[in-house]
Amino acid sequence: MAKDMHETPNLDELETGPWPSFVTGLKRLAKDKDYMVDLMGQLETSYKTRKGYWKGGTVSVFGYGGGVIPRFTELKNEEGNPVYPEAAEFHTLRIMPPPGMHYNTDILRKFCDIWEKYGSGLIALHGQSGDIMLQGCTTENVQKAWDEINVLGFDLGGAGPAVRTSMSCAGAARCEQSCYNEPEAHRVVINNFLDEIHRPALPYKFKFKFSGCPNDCMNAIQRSDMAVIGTWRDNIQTDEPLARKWFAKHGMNELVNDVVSRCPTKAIQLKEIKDLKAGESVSTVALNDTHCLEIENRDCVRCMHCINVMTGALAPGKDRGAAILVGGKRTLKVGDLMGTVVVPFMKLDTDEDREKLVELGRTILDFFADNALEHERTGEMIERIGLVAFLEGIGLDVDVNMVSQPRTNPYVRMDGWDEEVAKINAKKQQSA
Amino acid sequence: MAKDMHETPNLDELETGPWPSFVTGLKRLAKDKDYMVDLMGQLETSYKTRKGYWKGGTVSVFGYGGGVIPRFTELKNEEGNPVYPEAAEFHTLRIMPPPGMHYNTDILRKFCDIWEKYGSGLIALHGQSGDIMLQGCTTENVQKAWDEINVLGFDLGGAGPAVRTSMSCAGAARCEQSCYNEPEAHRVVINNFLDEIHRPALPYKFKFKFSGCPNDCMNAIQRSDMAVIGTWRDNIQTDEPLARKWFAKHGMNELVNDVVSRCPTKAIQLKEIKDLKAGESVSTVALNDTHCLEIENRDCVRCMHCINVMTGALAPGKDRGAAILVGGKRTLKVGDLMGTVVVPFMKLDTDEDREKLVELGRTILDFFADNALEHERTGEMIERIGLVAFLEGIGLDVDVNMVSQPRTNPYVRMDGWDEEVAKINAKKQQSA
Amino acid sequence: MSQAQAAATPRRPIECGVPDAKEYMHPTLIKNFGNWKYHDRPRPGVLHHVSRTGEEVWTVRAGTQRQMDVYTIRKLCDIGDQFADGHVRFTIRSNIEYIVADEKKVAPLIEALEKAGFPVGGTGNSVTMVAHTQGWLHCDIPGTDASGVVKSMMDCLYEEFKNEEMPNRVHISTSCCEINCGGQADIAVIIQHTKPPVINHDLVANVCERPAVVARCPVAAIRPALVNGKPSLEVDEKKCVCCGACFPPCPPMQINDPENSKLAIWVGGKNSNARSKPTFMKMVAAGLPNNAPRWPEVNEVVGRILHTYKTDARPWERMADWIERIGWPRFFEKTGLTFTKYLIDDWRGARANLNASTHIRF
Amino acid sequence: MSQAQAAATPRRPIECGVPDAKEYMHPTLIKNFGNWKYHDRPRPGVLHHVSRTGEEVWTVRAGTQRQMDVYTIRKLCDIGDQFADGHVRFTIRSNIEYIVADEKKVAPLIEALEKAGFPVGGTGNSVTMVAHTQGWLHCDIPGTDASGVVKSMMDCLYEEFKNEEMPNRVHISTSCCEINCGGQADIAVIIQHTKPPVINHDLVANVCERPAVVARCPVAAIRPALVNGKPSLEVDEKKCVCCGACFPPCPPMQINDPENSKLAIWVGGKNSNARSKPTFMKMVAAGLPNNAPRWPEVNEVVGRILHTYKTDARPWERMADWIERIGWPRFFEKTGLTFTKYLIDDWRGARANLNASTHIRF
Ligand code: SRM
Ligand code: SRM
Ligand code: SRM
Ligand code: SRM
Ligand code: SF4
Ligand code: SF4
Ligand code: SF4
Ligand code: SF4
Ligand code: SF4
Ligand code: SF4
Ligand code: SF4
Ligand code: SF4
Repeated sequence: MAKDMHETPNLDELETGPWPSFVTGLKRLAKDKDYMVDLMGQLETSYKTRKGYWKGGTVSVFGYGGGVIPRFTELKNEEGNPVYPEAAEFHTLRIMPPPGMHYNTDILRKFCDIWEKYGSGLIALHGQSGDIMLQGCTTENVQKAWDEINVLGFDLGGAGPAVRTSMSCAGAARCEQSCYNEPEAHRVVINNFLDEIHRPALPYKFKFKFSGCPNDCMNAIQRSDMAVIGTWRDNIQTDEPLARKWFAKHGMNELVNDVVSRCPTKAIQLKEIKDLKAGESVSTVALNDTHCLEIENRDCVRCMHCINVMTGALAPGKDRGAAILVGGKRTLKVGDLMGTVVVPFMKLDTDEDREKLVELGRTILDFFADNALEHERTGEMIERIGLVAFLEGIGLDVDVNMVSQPRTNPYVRMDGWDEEVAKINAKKQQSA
Repeated sequence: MAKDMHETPNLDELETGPWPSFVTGLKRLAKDKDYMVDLMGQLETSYKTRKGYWKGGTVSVFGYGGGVIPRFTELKNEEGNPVYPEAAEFHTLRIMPPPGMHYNTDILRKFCDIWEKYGSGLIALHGQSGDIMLQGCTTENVQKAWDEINVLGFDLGGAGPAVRTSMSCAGAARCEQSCYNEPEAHRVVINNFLDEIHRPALPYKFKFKFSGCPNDCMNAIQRSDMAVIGTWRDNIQTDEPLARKWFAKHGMNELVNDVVSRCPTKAIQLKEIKDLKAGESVSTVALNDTHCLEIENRDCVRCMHCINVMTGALAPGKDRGAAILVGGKRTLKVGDLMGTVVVPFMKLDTDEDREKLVELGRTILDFFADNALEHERTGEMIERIGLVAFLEGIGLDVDVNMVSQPRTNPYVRMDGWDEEVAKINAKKQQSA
Repeated sequence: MSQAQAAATPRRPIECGVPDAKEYMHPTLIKNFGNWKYHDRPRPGVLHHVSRTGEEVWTVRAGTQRQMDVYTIRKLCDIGDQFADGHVRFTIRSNIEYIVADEKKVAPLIEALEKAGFPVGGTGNSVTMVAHTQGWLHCDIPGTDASGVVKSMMDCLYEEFKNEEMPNRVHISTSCCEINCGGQADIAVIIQHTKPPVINHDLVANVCERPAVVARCPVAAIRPALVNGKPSLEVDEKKCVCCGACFPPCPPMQINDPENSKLAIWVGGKNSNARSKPTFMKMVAAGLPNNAPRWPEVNEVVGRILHTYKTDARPWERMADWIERIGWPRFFEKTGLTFTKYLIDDWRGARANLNASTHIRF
Repeated sequence: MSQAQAAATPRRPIECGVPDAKEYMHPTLIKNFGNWKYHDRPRPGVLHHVSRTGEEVWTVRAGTQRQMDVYTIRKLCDIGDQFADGHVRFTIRSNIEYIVADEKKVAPLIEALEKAGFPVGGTGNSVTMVAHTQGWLHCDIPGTDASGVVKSMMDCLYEEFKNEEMPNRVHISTSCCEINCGGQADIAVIIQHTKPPVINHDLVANVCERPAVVARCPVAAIRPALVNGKPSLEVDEKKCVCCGACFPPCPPMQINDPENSKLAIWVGGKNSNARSKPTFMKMVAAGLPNNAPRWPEVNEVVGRILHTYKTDARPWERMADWIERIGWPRFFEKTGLTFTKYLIDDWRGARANLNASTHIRF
């Protein structure tokens, strides 16, 4: 088709410079689509007036309540007609990606073809929650596009007060730090909450995120209601050839300044081989014939730093699993909240282990659904009712690893102290 | 007199053991005073029943509203008469001590004589706020005792919603760490607020405390509304003979583990003399012919640790003064509050300097009187209105040393940003 | 009930959920799944992972604009087919990663990508791609654009993306409103409104669920009111902190303003647990104009902070670690930014951000 | 209007305020005021300060019971006159200090003090005298005694007072109610009530300013109510945290209970700025019986914590520094104390005390 391009002096400036330009992409699409000609018209207007012109509404696909973000233009002329009529509707379909965002070119091309056919041809890889965002579609075409995507084996993501699309890191597929099977945990958990994703009925959004180790490449601690972050219980593993190789390359100063002195708990020390300390909680590895590293694993807080610097020479232990943190969110209304530990460690090796993870998620989600106020996130809820009330609600035992320090105020009713102590000691003896 | 002693099996147990026994003292007093015989009767009852039996009331001296803590017994028999009638009244006079709590034996003996004559003969040296507590006096004798004490040159302390008695550390009188004249600052400040001490009319109590350095031997940061804590602006001073002496005695391991590695900001480093760094913000001192200490004073936060360990070898700078912190209190109602910095540094060398300190105290006290709710401490008030509102109220400029970090939330109205920046830069240029 | 649903013979969705990643993973990744031993970086933009079996993969990472037209995606696919076994993955920061099992394929792949205009880099201690949000292009509440902001920033940071010259990895985010979908980062650029919402009282009654809107305000500045006869909402402008939280649920409470919706800059957010615990970012500059299409003032400040960090921080110090060491007074001194009263916290828990000690820097 | 004021010919007070310390200071202190150069400790209980002029003073510190009868004070004065130039000072912890300018006077002074039953010590890295409050002897709201608690503790800690064998100085406080006049300390023993106040409704109306009392409650658990016809106050026992804040302004709200007013133990308070910033103490044990006259259960726990600290901490680590290094899981493990749900903060700002990281100890 052949609608003339609008003048876009502002956008044009964003074609200069070395970084790939989305404007060049928009123009290319506009060549064949009046839809995009007008989209650029509205966007250029926003750049001029510094105002946004989209409003929401309700558009969904048959059988689902969420997953589509409807956009209708508010940029109207005196008569109340859209100034850019072709682009009056610009909805987005949120499609859940494969864990770790792996693709082959074949599937990507299929997405392109479908979106060229029914949509604007503009795709975001990916949204900040991880969705493949098929951006720009008329109300009429939403269902059609969806029908073809769905049969590719992909499903709509979350929007509104629902469980949201999730993300997992590269992890076991391509990372030596991985402490559990992230893609599988991600898939199993999310696919057990599809009803909560597709039919928004929660007090507010709920996000799962999966990082394979404490480096937390998915920002899970800060950006998810339930963060599954890999860690390990036993001693750091060592590899002497790689340690010697690293030391030969980097030398003593880097070892001391970049590794030893940056350990947050001084758990890692430089020792002469002759005064090495033994013990079942100690990891050691030789750097050359005189010096070695000694790690007191009981002081190690699994921060990852030394392992990051000396990748391979040092590695997470063998007894791997994940810590669960609850309550992370961004800033709206209360200010940012980080997730905090509710399960210091759980195994995630087997299907049974992952089943337990799903059950935990279910319990937490049910508690959230029953106890959160409207538009209240898990972190806000926990802040309101207190962590202990939350733990009791979901049936988890308290653990000192859940706190950075015990209370500094006396404002607690504690006439149950003796019974609590008795209970805990009884449990200890059983497990002992 | 000759009232028989009551049975005191519980108290008797507190005469055993090596630490000086207050019970033995009470018994000695009871030898001559039925008053104390009955006091012991009531105290023994408390030990049996685990209940206290004093209630307050109103007793004061002519011309003052506070300074006396009245105590009337609540331990009555069926007829409603005191079970221990002689000790039915047991008031305390709070007397302000000399700064640093220095005495000669002559003045102490005078206190003893007066209190033997009019009171119980029981004296606490000192109360937690610093008062000489003359404990145990009838309503009738309060004025008499006071008349004789007052002429010794001592005055009543604070009680109730008033400025309270203050404390200052040994300081300049006997401590090499002293950064200002504590006893003089203490005396001048307190003696400028006598009306507020003697005639309680504030929303709640207000405490000043004076510590000569950041070791804060007076716990000023946590136990006073306005803490005056000594510090310095220039470089740490060094003394080579004492440094060499210390090193010769303690050796390299102690130097590294106890001094260098305990510096909170790594401002102090062990260096070989040959690669010493020069510079106007650097302090250095030789430990032997090869090694020395190097301190980057711009990184030093004046924590005192290295100076404490190597007293004399290292010392506070020459440009000394004090930091002012506001808002410390104990736990009631809101939980403990520490004072926080409102003046990072002020000189306190001259009478004019101390006059400025008094003025600052006056301004803060007036603001407190006008803005605090009933029974609200300064710290609670600041928490309620925000530090900035407080600073503006008392006319102090903001300084980045007042925060541990800038805000982590966007919840502030900031349309005055540009003007603020302009103002601050203008000021900078003037002072430059 | 939308047309979409009314349309034609409705098809029940197949609730298939998330596909199995192994359907799309590079075969060498599947073979060595969970068995990687270590990695290094032969050059910026390239990761070299070695498996316990001795097998190796090279990952070539390249930057994209995230908001991609199908032609760009197909171009990336062509490169993948020609040079990289037909497999790709994307990172959380919209970088594309090609994984190859043969070292010989790395150089030609890089050449092809650069020729096609996709910078290779973003690994290790580089400045990687900015976390990208929606803005004017698609969101219903934006104060600015996202794609344009990111493009103009990455143009400035192009060399830093392609090289690894920073003390540690640098993660930047932008956000086109105060909600900040971009999240915590070493440096964040976020809209900061400076005036209360302008209310179109004619619309409130029909468009807004008034109690819900009242409940959204963090400072309880909104109260129901009758305005010229109509039920509407009133804002106590003394209380209002201009956060914009009332705008999404009530569009007639227009918070965006071409002049008064400014940009603020935050530093020191850290999500990783490496060394120190995760930290929130802190606001360090504000009042920057929303100067489309290239936001030069914002880029100047970001550049200045990055430059100071680059020259002053020690190896492996993230932005937060560096500032923790030198202290906030030095940070403002070295960056030449101005500490104002607005940066002193007065929100709940504010006391934790005040200096409750005599640890002072002169 | 009290009798005291009515009495005889009233004398206007001389508002003299605080006397000049120099009237009472030892002359050598006055001579070298502000001119001290360094100090050392020749032995526990003795400080040796050297002035820039080369002059020296020796300070001998001895413990007292604080609550002293005039005979005890006179005995201390006699010793001062005979052996110490007639000057003394007291420390913030009720220890007495004799200052002498002549080293030869130190030994006889110590001998005289010890003979008279005053232990010499409390300096440096010893356990010094407990910060002492009032309790049953004089206060109007105490849950326990102070003098007896302190006496029984110091009997147990006698050797630790006389020697300097701790990693760093140890400051202990006790408090006979939750208000804690004793303040922050390395170890604090504080009353912790476990049942809501028992209200004598007949008295409330006459004795209590009801609005003021309602305002005192930190959890808003008190509301005005009519109880059998009389205006009184009611406590929501679900909400009540048994803090006792309502008791001082309203004695008919009896909070003290022989059985249910327990003792809790806190650790890690630090006021000094040395090394780390000042820290608040944290609750680590509770439910200990108010077992007058010697509180053995309390002393057992305090002893255990001190013993663990003594054997495990490194030189110069205060209690707080030590725990910071070994971490809370190890602290509870090594002391054998039990971490219960009651120790998890749920007060305002509680989130700051939760573990917002994966820094975990196994
Ligand atoms: C599209 C996306 C930004 C992007 O361009 O990538 C986005 C866009 C919006 N976010 Fe977001 N958020 C997006 C990821 C996030 C994230 C990041 C994450 O998920 O890891 C966060 C921070 C984490 C969190 O959940 O707190 C985030 C925190 C918010 C919030 C604040 C939530 C809070 O409790 O603080 C809102 C406001 C709300 O939910 O009411 C919000 C609301 C919105 C809305 C729906 C605005 C609104 O309320 O109408 C935006 C729709 C824009 C549009 O037209 O598509 N968005 N939002 C991201 C979702 C794409 C995807 O599905 O992959
Ligand atoms: C006597 C003394 C304890 C002692 O034996 O040494 C004491 C005793 C009382 N204090 Fe205290 N406080 C004493 C120093 C302190 C301190 C320590 C200090 O001043 O450095 C504090 C902590 C610092 C602070 O001010 O927060 C302290 C914090 C309190 C509080 C809680 C204040 C708060 O805001 O948290 C109260 C309750 C109140 O004020 O309502 C209180 C109230 C009381 C009352 C008046 C109880 C009452 O409300 O009726 C006690 C009178 C006891 C009596 O019969 O003499 N006392 N009180 C101390 C005063 C002696 C003196 O004048 O030298
Ligand atoms: C590909 C990616 C995960 C994914 O599945 O998408 C990833 C992959 C790796 N990360 Fe990451 N990180 C990725 C986002 C993150 C994020 C999240 C973010 O970027 O918003 C974080 C948390 C950032 C924060 O703290 O706010 C993150 C914090 C780390 C760290 C900790 C850095 C630190 O010292 O604080 C490491 C460890 C290291 O640097 O050696 C790490 C290490 C790695 C390693 C080296 C792990 C490995 O052995 O493979 C991977 C190569 C990274 C590289 O660039 O050299 N990754 N990494 C993400 C690439 C983003 C990008 O395109 O630039
Ligand atoms: C006499 C006294 C001040 C006074 O005028 O009363 C005092 C005097 C000295 N203190 Fe102190 N401090 C005194 C109470 C305190 C307090 C407050 C308290 O005890 O409640 C503190 C704060 C405690 C806290 O942090 O909670 C205190 C924290 C220090 C410190 C810091 C210790 C640390 O590492 O945290 C030092 C530095 C040191 O130990 O070298 C110090 C050092 C000193 C020195 C060495 C200063 C000097 O060169 O003269 C004095 C001799 C101390 C000694 O015992 O060896 N003084 N000192 C107080 C003696 C109390 C007692 O009888 O035991
Ligand atoms: S989170 Fe850990 S396991 Fe996952 S990619 Fe990052 S470093 Fe690897
Ligand atoms: S992983 Fe453990 S040993 Fe290594 S730096 Fe972190 S805390 Fe120290
Ligand atoms: S506070 Fe400082 S100056 Fe005062 S006595 Fe203690 S150490 Fe000396
Ligand atoms: S006084 Fe300064 S240099 Fe010395 S330890 Fe403290 S911060 Fe470091
Ligand atoms: S940051 Fe704000 S404007 Fe930008 S996408 Fe998120 S919600 Fe929309
Ligand atoms: S902008 Fe924020 S503070 Fe102002 S009224 Fe709206 S929600 Fe309340
Ligand atoms: S702690 Fe409580 S009981 Fe003890 S003196 Fe202070 S106020 Fe009285
Ligand atoms: S004891 Fe404390 S919480 Fe309970 S009613 Fe009284 S003031 Fe309120």
